[in-house]
Amino acid sequence: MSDIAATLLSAPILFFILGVLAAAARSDLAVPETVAKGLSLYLMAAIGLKGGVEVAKAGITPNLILALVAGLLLSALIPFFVAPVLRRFGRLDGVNAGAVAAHYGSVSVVTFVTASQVYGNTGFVVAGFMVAVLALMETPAIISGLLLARRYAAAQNGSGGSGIDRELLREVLFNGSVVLLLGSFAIGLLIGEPGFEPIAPLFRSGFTGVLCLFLLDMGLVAMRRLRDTRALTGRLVMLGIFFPLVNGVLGALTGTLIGLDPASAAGLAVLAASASYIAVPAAMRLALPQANAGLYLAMSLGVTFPFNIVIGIPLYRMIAETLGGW
Amino acid sequence: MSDIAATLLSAPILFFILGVLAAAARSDLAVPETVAKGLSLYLMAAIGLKGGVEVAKAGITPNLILALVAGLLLSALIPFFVAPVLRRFGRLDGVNAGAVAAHYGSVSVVTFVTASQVYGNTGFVVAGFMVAVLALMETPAIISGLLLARRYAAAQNGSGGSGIDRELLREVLFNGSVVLLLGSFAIGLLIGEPGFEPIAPLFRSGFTGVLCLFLLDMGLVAMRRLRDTRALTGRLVMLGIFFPLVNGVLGALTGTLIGLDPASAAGLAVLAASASYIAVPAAMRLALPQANAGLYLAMSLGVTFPFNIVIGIPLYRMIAETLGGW
Amino acid sequence: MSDIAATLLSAPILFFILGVLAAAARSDLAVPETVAKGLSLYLMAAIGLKGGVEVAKAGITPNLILALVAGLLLSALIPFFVAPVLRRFGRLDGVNAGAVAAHYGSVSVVTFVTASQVYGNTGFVVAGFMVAVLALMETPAIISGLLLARRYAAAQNGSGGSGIDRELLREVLFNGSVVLLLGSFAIGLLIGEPGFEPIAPLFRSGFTGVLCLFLLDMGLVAMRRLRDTRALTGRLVMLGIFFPLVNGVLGALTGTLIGLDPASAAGLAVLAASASYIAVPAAMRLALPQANAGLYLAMSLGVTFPFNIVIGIPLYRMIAETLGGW
Amino acid sequence: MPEMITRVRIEVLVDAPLAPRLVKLSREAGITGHTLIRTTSGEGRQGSWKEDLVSGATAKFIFLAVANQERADRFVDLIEPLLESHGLLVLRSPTDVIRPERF
Amino acid sequence: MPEMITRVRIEVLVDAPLAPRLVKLSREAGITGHTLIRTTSGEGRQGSWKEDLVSGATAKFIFLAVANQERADRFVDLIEPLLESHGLLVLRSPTDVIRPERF
Amino acid sequence: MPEMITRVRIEVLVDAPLAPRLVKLSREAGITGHTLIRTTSGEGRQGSWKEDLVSGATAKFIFLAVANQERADRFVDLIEPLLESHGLLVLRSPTDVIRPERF
Ligand SMILES: Nc1ncnc2c1ncn2[C@@H]1O[C@H](COP(=O)(O)O)[C@@H](O)[C@H]1O
Ligand SMILES: Nc1ncnc2c1ncn2[C@@H]1O[C@H](COP(=O)(O)O)[C@@H](O)[C@H]1O
Ligand SMILES: Nc1ncnc2c1ncn2[C@@H]1O[C@H](COP(=O)(O)O)[C@@H](O)[C@H]1O
Ligand code: NA
Ligand code: NA
Ligand code: NA
Repeated sequence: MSDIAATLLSAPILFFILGVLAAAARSDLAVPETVAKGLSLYLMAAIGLKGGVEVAKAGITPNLILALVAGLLLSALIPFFVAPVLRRFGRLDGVNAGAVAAHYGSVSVVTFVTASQVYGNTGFVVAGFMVAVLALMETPAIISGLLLARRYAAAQNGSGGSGIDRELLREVLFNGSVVLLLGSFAIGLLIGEPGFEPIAPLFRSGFTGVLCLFLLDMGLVAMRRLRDTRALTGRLVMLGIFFPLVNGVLGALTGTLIGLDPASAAGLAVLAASASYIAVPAAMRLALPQANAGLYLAMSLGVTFPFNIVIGIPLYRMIAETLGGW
Repeated sequence: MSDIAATLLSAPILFFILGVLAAAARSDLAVPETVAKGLSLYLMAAIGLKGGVEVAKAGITPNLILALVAGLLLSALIPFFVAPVLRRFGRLDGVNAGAVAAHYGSVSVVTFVTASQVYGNTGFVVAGFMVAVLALMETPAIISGLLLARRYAAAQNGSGGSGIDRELLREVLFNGSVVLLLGSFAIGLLIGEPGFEPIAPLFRSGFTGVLCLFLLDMGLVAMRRLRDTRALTGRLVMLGIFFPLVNGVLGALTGTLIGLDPASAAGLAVLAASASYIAVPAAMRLALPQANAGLYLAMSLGVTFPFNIVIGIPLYRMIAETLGGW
Repeated sequence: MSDIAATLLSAPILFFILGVLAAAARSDLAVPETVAKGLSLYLMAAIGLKGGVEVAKAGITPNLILALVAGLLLSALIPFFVAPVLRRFGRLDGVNAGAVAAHYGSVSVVTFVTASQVYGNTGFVVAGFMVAVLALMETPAIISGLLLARRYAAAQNGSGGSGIDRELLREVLFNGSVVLLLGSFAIGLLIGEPGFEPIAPLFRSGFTGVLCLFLLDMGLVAMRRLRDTRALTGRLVMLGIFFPLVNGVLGALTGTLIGLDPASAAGLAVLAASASYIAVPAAMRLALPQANAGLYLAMSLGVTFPFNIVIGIPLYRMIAETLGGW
Repeated sequence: MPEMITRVRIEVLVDAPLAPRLVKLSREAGITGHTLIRTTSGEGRQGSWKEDLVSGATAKFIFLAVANQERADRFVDLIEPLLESHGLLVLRSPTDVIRPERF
Repeated sequence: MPEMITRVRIEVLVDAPLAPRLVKLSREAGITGHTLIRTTSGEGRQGSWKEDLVSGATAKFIFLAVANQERADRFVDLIEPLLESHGLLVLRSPTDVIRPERF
Repeated sequence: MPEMITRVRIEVLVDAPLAPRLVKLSREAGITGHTLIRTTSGEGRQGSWKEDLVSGATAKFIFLAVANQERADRFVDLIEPLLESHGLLVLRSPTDVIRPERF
C-alpha cells in the first residue's frame, strides 16, 4: 500500500487529480486544445527517442522479439474477450461492442508514459524496447474490433462496418501517433546516446514536468467527458474497471512467462490494461461511424484512464513483482 | 536609481519593452493566443509549485497567516477607495466605476511573477507563502466591486448588476487561475523539495526564459490595447498610474507593519499595486455585462500593467527597503 | 562525404526526414499551426539572443560591418540574377518571376538555425554576428523583387505591382521575424553573458530539442506543399535546386573574400542559398496579390528548403572549407 | 432527393464568458442543439477587438442554432433584453434542412 | 456593379475524421471547391462535445460549399445515406455570388 | 417580439495578409463593423490550402459584414477590381437583424 501512496504523491499524478477536481467543481480551468496536442506530440517523441537510445545501448535481444510478439497477440486477442462481455453484461449492440473492444485491445500512450516515469523514479525501470511494443500494440486491435463488429452485424442483417478501405488502412498503418512513436524510436536507435546528448535537456530533463501539465489537462478532459456523457450505464462503468484489471493481470502473466524482468512485465501489464483514446477513436469514426463516439471515449478516457493512472499503475507493479518473485 | 536600471536591463523586462515597441511600430509580430495561454498556465503552475515547496521547507509561520489576512483585506477594501475616485475624478458612471475598482483590488499574476523573478535574481527573495496570498487576493475584490456597482445603481434607479448567481459564484470561487495557483501550491506543499526535483528542470530552470516570451506577448497586447481603445480619457490614464502608486505604498506599509521581511513586503506592495486582467474581466463580463470591457482592460492592461513592470517593481522595492530600514 | 553522413545522422535532420516520410505516406501526423508558430518564435528569440550575447563578448569588429554590407548586397542583388532565369528557363511571367526572385534573395531563418546548430555541434562555429546579417538580409530582396515585377509589367502594359504603400512598407520594415530577430539580438547585446545566464536553460539547453520538433513540422509542411501544388513544373523544380547551389557558392566566395572565418563564410553561403518562406510570402501577398502563392511557396518550402537542409548544409561547409584553405 | 424543409437559422455574436448564458436561454426556448464557432477579431461602434485567451474576456463566439419558427421567435424574445447590455449581434435567416423534425 | 447570380450555399457540420469523405463526395457531385471552418463546441441530441485535438475524434468542422442547383442536388443525394450514421447537420440556403460560372 | 428588418449579409473569403485591405474598403463603403472568422483549409481551382501560421501567407479568413442595401452595393463595387487578383470568394445573402439602424 505504501507503493500506492508513493504513486499518488508523485507530481504527475497529483496534477492529474487536480485536473479531475477542477473539472468536478466546474472550474473554467482549461488547457487550449492546440497546446495539449503539442504536449502530447512532445511526450511521444520523447518516449520514442529514449526507448530507441536505450535499445541502441542494450542491443536487440531475444526478449525484445518475444515482447513484440506478445504485445501484438495481446492487442489482437483482447477484443475477442472484451466484446462478448460488452454485449452480454454491458448490453451493447454489436457495432458498439466491436468499437469499444478495439479501444481495450489497443493502448494509451500516456498511461504507459506515466507508469514508466513513476516506476523509473523509484528505480523500477521498464526496458527501453517496451516503447516499440507500445507502438506495435496500437493498431492490431482496430482490425479485431472491426472484424467483431462485422461478424455481429452479419449475424443480424448483413451490413456491418463499411469494411477496410484505403482511407482506413492509411489511418491504421500511418496513424500519427504510431508514426511519431516508431519514427522517434528509430531516430533514437540511429543517434544513440552521443547523438541524444544535445537534445537531452529538452527530451529527458523536461519530461516529467511536461507530463505534469499534460496530465492536468487529461484530468480535466477525463472528468468533463464523464460528466457530459449521456451514454454511460452503471454496467459499463463497472466494465471500465473490470477490463483493465483482467487485462493487466493477463499482461503481467504474459510478461513474466516470456521472461521479462518485473518492471518490463509491469509495463506490459499497463499496456494490456490501458485503453486507447487517440489512434482508435479516429479509426472508429472512419470505419464504424454509426458507433457512439461518446460511449467509447467515456469508457476509455472517463473511466479506465483515471482508474489506471491512480490505482492501476501501482497495482500492476505489485502484481508483476509478486509474479516475478516466484 | 541603479536599481531601476538593473530592473530595466533584465531579460524579461527588455522583452516586455520589445513587445511594446513592436506594437507601437505596428509590426505584425504576434504570439498565437493559444500559445500565450499555455505559457500563462505554465507560469501559474510553476509559481504555485515553487511557493508550496518553499512553505513545505519553512513550515507554516504566523507571518503566513498575517500575510493572508492582510492580502484578503487589501483586496476587499481597495475597491472602496478606488471607486469613488473613479466616479469623481475619473467621471465614470457607477457600474463602470465598480467594474474598474474590482480590477484594482484584485491582482496581476504576471506582475507578481516578474517582480519575484527580478527581485530574486538580485538576492531580494520574496517568501514562498506570498503565492498563497496572491491566489487569495484574486477574488475578494470582485465581490466588493459588485457591491459598489449595485449600491451606485440603487442610488439611481434600483437596477444594478444582476447579482451573484450560481454561474458567477463558480467563476469567483473556481476561477481557472485561482484553482491552478492554489492547486499547484498544494501540490508543492505535498511533494516538498524531493518530490519537486524531477520536475525542477521544467518549472525552475525554464522559468525565467518562459517569462521572457510571455512578457514579449504582454508588451504587444498591452500596447495594442492602449492603441485600439476608444474609451480611455486623460484622467483615466492618470488614475491608472495613481492607483498603483497609492496601493503600492499601502501594501508596503501593511507588509512592514505586520512584520514581513522587506522583500515580502515589496511583494505585498506589488500585489496591492497590480490590477487583474484574467480573473476579474471574465467575472465582470458575467456580472456587469453593461460595463465597458474596453475600458477596464485598457486601464489594467494598457496603463497599470506596463507602469508596474517598468517603474513600479523597482519602486516598490525601494519603498519596502526604506520602510524596513526604520 | 562523411560530413554529409554526420549531418544526416543528427537528430534535427532525422526529424525533418521523419516529417517528410510521414507526409509522403499520407500519415495524419500534424503539429498544430499555433504550436509550430510558437516554436518558430522561440527559435528566432533564441538565435537572436545567442548572437547578441556573443557579439557582446567579441565586440563589434570590422568583420561584422563587412558581413552586414555583404549580406545586404547579396539579398538585394540575387533577385536580379534569379528573375531572368525564372522568365527564360522557368517560363514564368514577369510578376511571378519577380515574386519568386524576392524569395531567393531573402533568407530562411530555420535553414540558418539548423546549419549553425549542425555546424556548431562539430566545432565549426558560425560567428554570433551572423544573426544580424540574417535579420538584415530578410527584406532588401523584397524591394528588388517588386522593382523587377514592375519593370517587367511596365514593359508589357504599364500596370505592375500596386507599388509600395504604407501597409507594405510596414510589412517590410517591421515584419515580425525581423523585429524579433533584431530585438532579441539587441537584448542579447545589452544583457551579455551574465544577464543571459538565468534564461540560458530555456534558450540554450532547450534549443536543439525544439529545433527537432520544429523540423519535424517543416518536413510535414514541405512535403505536403510539394504534393498539393498544381503550379510546379519540372523546370521550376530544377531551378529550385540550381538557385541554392549558385547562390551558396556566391555566398561562400563573398564570405571568404571579405575575410570571414570558414564557418561564418559557410553561414553566409547558407543565407545566400536559402529562400524565405516567412517574411517574403506575406509581403508578396500584399504587394503582388496576382502572383501565384502556391508557386513561390512550393519552390521555396517544397524544393529549396529540403534540398538545403539535407544536402546544402554539409555542401556549403565543404565549399567554404575548401575556399578558406587556399 | 431527400425532402428539405425551411427552418430558421439564428446566429448570435457573443462574448465568450456570456456564451453559456445564451445556451441556457436557447434551451429554455426549446431549441434542441447549437454549435459555437470561434471568431478571430472584429470592429464595431465600441472599437476593435481581437481574440484574447489570456484574459479570455474579449474573445467572441458565433452561436449558431437552427430551429423552427416558433422556437426561434421564443429565443429572440428571450435574448432581446440582453441585446444592449451584452453587445449581441443577432442574425436570422431562412435555411433548408433535411430531417426537419429535429429542429 | 458586378452582376450577382443566385447559387446554393451548402453547410454541413461534420466530424473531423469524416471531413475528407465529404470532400470526396463533393468532388463526385462536380462541386469545384469548398472551405472548412473549425468549430469549438456544441450540443445536440447525443449530448455535448468540445473541440478535442488530443484524441481528434470529437472535433467538428463546418464544410462550406457553393454550387449551382444541379450540383447541390447531386451532393445532397450523395450524402443522404450518411446523415444518420455520420451524425451530419445539413443546411442549404440561397446566396448571391459574383462570377457565377465558377460554381 | 422585437422587429426584425432585412439587411444584407456579405461574406468574403480572403487571404490573411489581405484582410486589412478589405476592412479598409468596407469602411470606405460606410460599413460600420465587421467580424473575421478563421478557416482551416479549402480547395479551389488553384489547388488546396491549409491554415499556415508559420509563413502566414496561406491562412484565410471569412470577413463577415452586415450592411444595408446601399452600403453593401458600394462595398461590392469597391472590391470588384480585386476579385481576380486577390482570389476572393464573395457571398451575399439577405438576413434579418434586430436594431437595423446600426447597419
Ligand atoms: N439545432 C441545432 N442548431 C445548431 N447546431 C446543432 C443543432 N442540433 C445539433 N447541432 C450540432 O450538431 C451536433 C450533433 O447533433 P446531434 O446528432 O443531435 O447530437 C451537435 O453537437 C451540435 O454541434
Ligand atoms: N465552390 C466553393 N465553395 C466554397 N469555397 C470555395 C469554393 N470555391 C473556392 N472556394 C474557396 O476559395 C479558395 C480559393 O478558390 P480558388 O481561387 O478557386 O482556388 C479555395 O481554396 C476555397 O477555400
Ligand atoms: N455590421 C457588422 N457586421 C458584422 N459584424 C459586426 C457588425 N457590427 C458589429 N459587428 C461585430 O460585433 C461586435 C460588437 O459590435 P459593437 O457593439 O458595435 O462594438 C464588433 O466588434 C464586431 O465583431
Ligand atoms: Na490495452
Ligand atoms: Na491590486
Ligand atoms: Na537567399
